[in-house]
This record gives sequence, C-alpha cells and structure tokens, in this order.
Amino acid sequence: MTDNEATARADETDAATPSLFPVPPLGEQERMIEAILFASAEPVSTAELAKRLPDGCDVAEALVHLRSRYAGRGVNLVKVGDSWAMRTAPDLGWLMRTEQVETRRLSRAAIETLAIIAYHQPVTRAEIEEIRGVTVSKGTIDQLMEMDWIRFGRRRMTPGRPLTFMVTEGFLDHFGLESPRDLPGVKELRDAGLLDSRSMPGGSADPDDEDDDAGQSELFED
Amino acid sequence: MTDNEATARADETDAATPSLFPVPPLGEQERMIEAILFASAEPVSTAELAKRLPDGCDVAEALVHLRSRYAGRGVNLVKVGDSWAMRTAPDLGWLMRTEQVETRRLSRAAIETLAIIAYHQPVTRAEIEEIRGVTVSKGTIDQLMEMDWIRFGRRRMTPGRPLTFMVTEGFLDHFGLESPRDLPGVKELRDAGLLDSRSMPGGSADPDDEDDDAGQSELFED
Amino acid sequence: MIDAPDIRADNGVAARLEDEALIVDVDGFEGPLDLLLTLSRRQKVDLRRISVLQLSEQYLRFVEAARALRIELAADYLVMAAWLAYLKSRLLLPPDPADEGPSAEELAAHLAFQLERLEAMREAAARLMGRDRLGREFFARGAPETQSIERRTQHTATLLELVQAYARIRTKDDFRPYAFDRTDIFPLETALERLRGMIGHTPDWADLAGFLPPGWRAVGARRRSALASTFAASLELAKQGQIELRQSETFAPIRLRARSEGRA
Repeated sequence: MTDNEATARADETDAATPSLFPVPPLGEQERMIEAILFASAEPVSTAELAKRLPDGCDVAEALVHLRSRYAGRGVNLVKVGDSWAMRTAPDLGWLMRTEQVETRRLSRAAIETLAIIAYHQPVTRAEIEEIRGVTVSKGTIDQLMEMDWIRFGRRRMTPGRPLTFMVTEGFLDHFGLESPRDLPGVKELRDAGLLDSRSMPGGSADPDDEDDDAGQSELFED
Repeated sequence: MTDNEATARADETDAATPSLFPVPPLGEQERMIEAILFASAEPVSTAELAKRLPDGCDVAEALVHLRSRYAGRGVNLVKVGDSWAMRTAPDLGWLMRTEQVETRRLSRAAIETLAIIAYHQPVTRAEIEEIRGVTVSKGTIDQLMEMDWIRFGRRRMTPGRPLTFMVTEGFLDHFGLESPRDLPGVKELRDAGLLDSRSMPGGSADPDDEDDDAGQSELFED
Repeated sequence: MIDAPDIRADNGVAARLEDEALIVDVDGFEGPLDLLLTLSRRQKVDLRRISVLQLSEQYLRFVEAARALRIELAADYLVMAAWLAYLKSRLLLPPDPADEGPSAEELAAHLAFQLERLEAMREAAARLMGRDRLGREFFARGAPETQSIERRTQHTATLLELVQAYARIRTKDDFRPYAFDRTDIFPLETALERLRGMIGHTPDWADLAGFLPPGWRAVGARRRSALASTFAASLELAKQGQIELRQSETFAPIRLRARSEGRA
C-alpha cells in the first residue's frame, strides 16, 4: 500500500480511535473477507465483516471485487439479505450427491403457508387463512419456525394487535434469494393485484386493510 | 436457474457412466473440483475426485491450475496427505478468532428472569420473584446486565423505592423485535403450536389461558 | 343425485362421475376454496373469465351428491354451500334497488379473485420449491474452519426459547396448587407463643376468648381462626402441665388459669 493511502485513511479515522496501523490495501481487505466467508457455513453480515476487519476498511467495495472474482467459478459469492456467503454454483449440484442432505418433506399446507408468508409478508395468521380458505394448523407454523424459515414480525397496529409472520435469512439462504423481492414472479403477482389484501366486499371487512398495504410496500420498496 | 442449466445438468448426470459426452474443458474440471473441495467435510483424495468427475478428466492437471489460482488468496488449496482441501491462508489465522466464541444456552433461571422482565417491564426484583416463585440470584441479574439485555429502569414510587428492570435496545436487536410489545402472548403461542402442552399437568389447560393473554395485552396497552 | 334443470346439458354422466370421484377424494381437499378451485378448472377458462354462477351450481351439485351418498361434509363446506346458494339466487334475480351493501356481481368478483389468488399462491409455492436449494443444488462450506486460540463464552438464547420460558412460567402459575390466603389465618405457633407469654399473668380463671389478639376479636373468619388456634394452644399448654382448663357445661365459655405448684 502506498503512503498516500495511509495518510488519506488516517484522516478518516481520527474521529474513532486514532489508529496506529495503516489500513490494509483493498486487495488485502478482499483476502480477509474471502477467508472469513470461506470459514463460515452461515452467511456473515456486512456489519460483522466490518467489525472483524481492521478499522477503515471498505467492506462494501471489497465485496464488489470479491463477487466478480468468483463469478462463474465453482464457488460463488452470494448475497443473503444483509449478509454474504460462499456457496457452490447451482449447476454443479449433480456432482454433490454425497453432500446432499435429505430435507424434511413438507406438507402441502406447510408449503403453501410458507409461500404466502414469503409473498405477503408481513402477514397475519388471519390473512393466511383468508387466502387459503382454511385454518392454519398448529403444527404448520411450528414446523416452519423450527426450520428457521419464518419468524415473528411486528404486530399489526389494528384492533387485536395481531402478530405477523415474516421469512428469515435462513429462508433466503435456503432458496438462494438475495431478498424477498427476488421471489419468483413477485412483480407479476403484485402488478396483477394478487398480493393485495382484499377482503369480502361489505363483509365483516378487516379494518386493517389500509395498514396492510403500507406494511407490504414498505418491505418491497426498492 | 434457467431451463438450459437444468437440461445441461440432466445430461451431465449420466457422465459418470461410460461417457458418450465430450470431456469437459479443463476450466470446467477446475470448477468442479473447486466445488467438491469446498463442500466436502473432509479432505478429498485425487482418486475420489477422479471418481466423482466425468470420465476423461485430468484431475492432477486441474488441481495444479486450481492451486495456482488460490495461491496468495485468503484461502489456499493445500495437500493433506494424499488428499486435498481448502484452508484459510496461514497469515489470516488471526481473523478466525471470533469464530471461536463458544455460545451456550442461557440457564433456565436466566431465560425465565429475562422473559419476565421483557413481558412485565418495568418490573422490580420482588415482582420477578413473585412470578417465578423462587428468588432471583444476583448472578442472574448481573449476567443479563453484562450481556446488555437488561438495564435499570426508574425506581418504583412505593415504600422502599425499589429499582425496576427493563430490557435494552440490545435485547430488542438480538431478538429481532421492534418493541417488547411484539412479544407473542401465551394464547398466541398456543395457537401457533409453540407450547408444549405435554409439560402441563392435567392438560386441560386452555380455559385459563385467555386470562393470561388478556393480562398481557392489558399490560402493553397504551 | 338431482339433476337441476339449470345444469349445463354438456355430458351429464361424465360430470356425475367426476363429482363422485371428487367426493371420494374430499379428504384430500384443503377446504372449500380448494374444492372450488378444482371445480373451476372444469370450465377450462382463465379464472378471470370464470362463470361464478356456473361454479356455484357445480359446487351445490357436489354437495347434493355427497348428501345422496350419505357422505358427511365438514361444516365449512356446508357454510360455503349456503353462501353460494345465496349468491346464486342474487345473481339470478334482478337487483333490488333497495338492497344495501355489495352487489351480487361484486361478491362474485371477489370469489373469483380469491380463487385466482389461491391459484397464484399455489403456483408461486411450486416455483419456490422448484428453486435451486441449499443442500440440494448448492452447498455451504463442508468443513467450516474454527481453528483459533481465543475462547470466549457467550450466552445466547432465541426468541422462541424466551417466549416458551415465559409461557412455562405462566402456565405453571395457572396450575400452582391453590394456597389459602394467609392474611386471615392465625397460626398455631403464634397462638402458642402468645399464650405462653400471657399465662404468667393469669393466676385466676380467665375466659379463653380474652386471650385473642387485638384485631382478631371481631366476629368472622379471623376470630374463628384465632379462637381455634388459641384453643389448640391452650390444650397443648394444659398437656404440658402449664395451665388448667375448665368448662362448666357444654358450650359454656372455656376458662383457663396458670397452674401453680402450690395448687397442684
């Protein structure tokens, strides 16, 4: 690294602890992130990376470089929510027979409930039931929670203050999604109005509907 | 993944059996080895690699290329006996230290105390003991304080002016909550199938639970 | 099965066979909406162009057929049947201008929307499950590296553990054995202590009731408890030879005095 860089960065950090060590060059930062991500089976958040790297590192920039370095390789750098992980390229899955794990078979009810939570999140139990036309059985939510695919979201600010459900980072990781926005067909569904929470006209309409949409569009905001 | 990839994959699956398909180019062989070594729990021998790759691949040659590709990177390709594995570059070992944090589950006393504080805050020590039915040790409070999950609230305006406890921002952060109000009530837990009803004597628990829940929502009413 | 006149005359027999097949499979349906979605596929049109009237008839015919076969349908299927019968009549009758609330067309449109939305979610679920998945098509590091020098113990807990802990406490609470309200109980030990302290000053016969502590003398539960304890305490002291007891007749006041060596 050059002296110039060291000086530039010394200026930046003065506010924090005045560092005695020069900031490592970008290539070195990339190596460090590479090592950390390779060592972990779980995605590592940007914040955690920043914490583990020396002060003054530009984690976001280094990640951009690292990602393009692994593009098209047998192992790729993928984004999972606010975190990052190394994952083998999906087209090589056939080579990995020995590593394949049997995933628990989900019931149709569980799969549909999961999809509804993913596409409509944050969504209340009543809304899930409205969409499927049947009650959500106790075991379903339990199972999805245990798999770490869904979690509680914030309460809906409507009478009864019902809990909402959302998908987790584990869900995104499992299905290879960067964010819920990348769910297959989500844009088409939204454009077709199929993600609106619309209830029976004139019926005992939920007063929460306005709030619904707010919550959802917030989530999918770009 | 695209349809093309799916088709390509289906084709390649047959490759292990005497192949009608052309040997993949060396770059592709390198990718395959990269993915296998990454995903494998153990170092993989050259013979095993040869067995897993399509017929006609030059494993030794691909390994040479892969090794030089990872030379100087944050992760290196290393030979372990007759086998191959990816390992963190020795000079970056210091980065792995935080990996070694040993996480243990909180003790039952601590988690119960924490739960009571979260659900009933601000709450005095005497009230915690009243709810738990046992005394709360100083160690438990200290531990939760040290974890930055609880803090002192204002004093209760009752004789003795006892201190109260509340949960912290750090608590909300860790548990992914916007506010303590987002904690589910007992009835909601039961409905979600998250209560192990076997642990309840008699099993005819339900009629009482509405009370519980009412108590709680009352508690969090604005 | 009853062939209502408004049933499309298209192949009646085939339709009936299909109905019977559905009835046999009724347990396989995830509720009435699921059944309606299956029925709607028979119309072989886009869900947006579905005839809700025709669909209602199909559904009602199905329910009728189930009844004829003496197959019991779950209540929610019957609720849906009642609603569809109502909707059907609304759709067939000219609209009543006095009617308030949503029109039959609005209700029908909503039903079509529900079906379309359910189908969309089904397809989305299928696409989701068909994606490349961790541990199936792509993989995490097989041998995560955790070699290191520093060891630090950090405690953690999940939200689920937290809420379950709370629930455990609360439910335990519900089943805590019923405890008496101690505020109205005058314990024997206290009575014994009190009486022992007082008998030294009681050389002459005195009424037992006079030994009740202040605040426990008014008629009621507290007096009863104090009286019982004090009486039990007096028996104990008599047994120990410290006092003498006397009662002139049944239900007469009980009197006591200290037992003096001289009198013995």
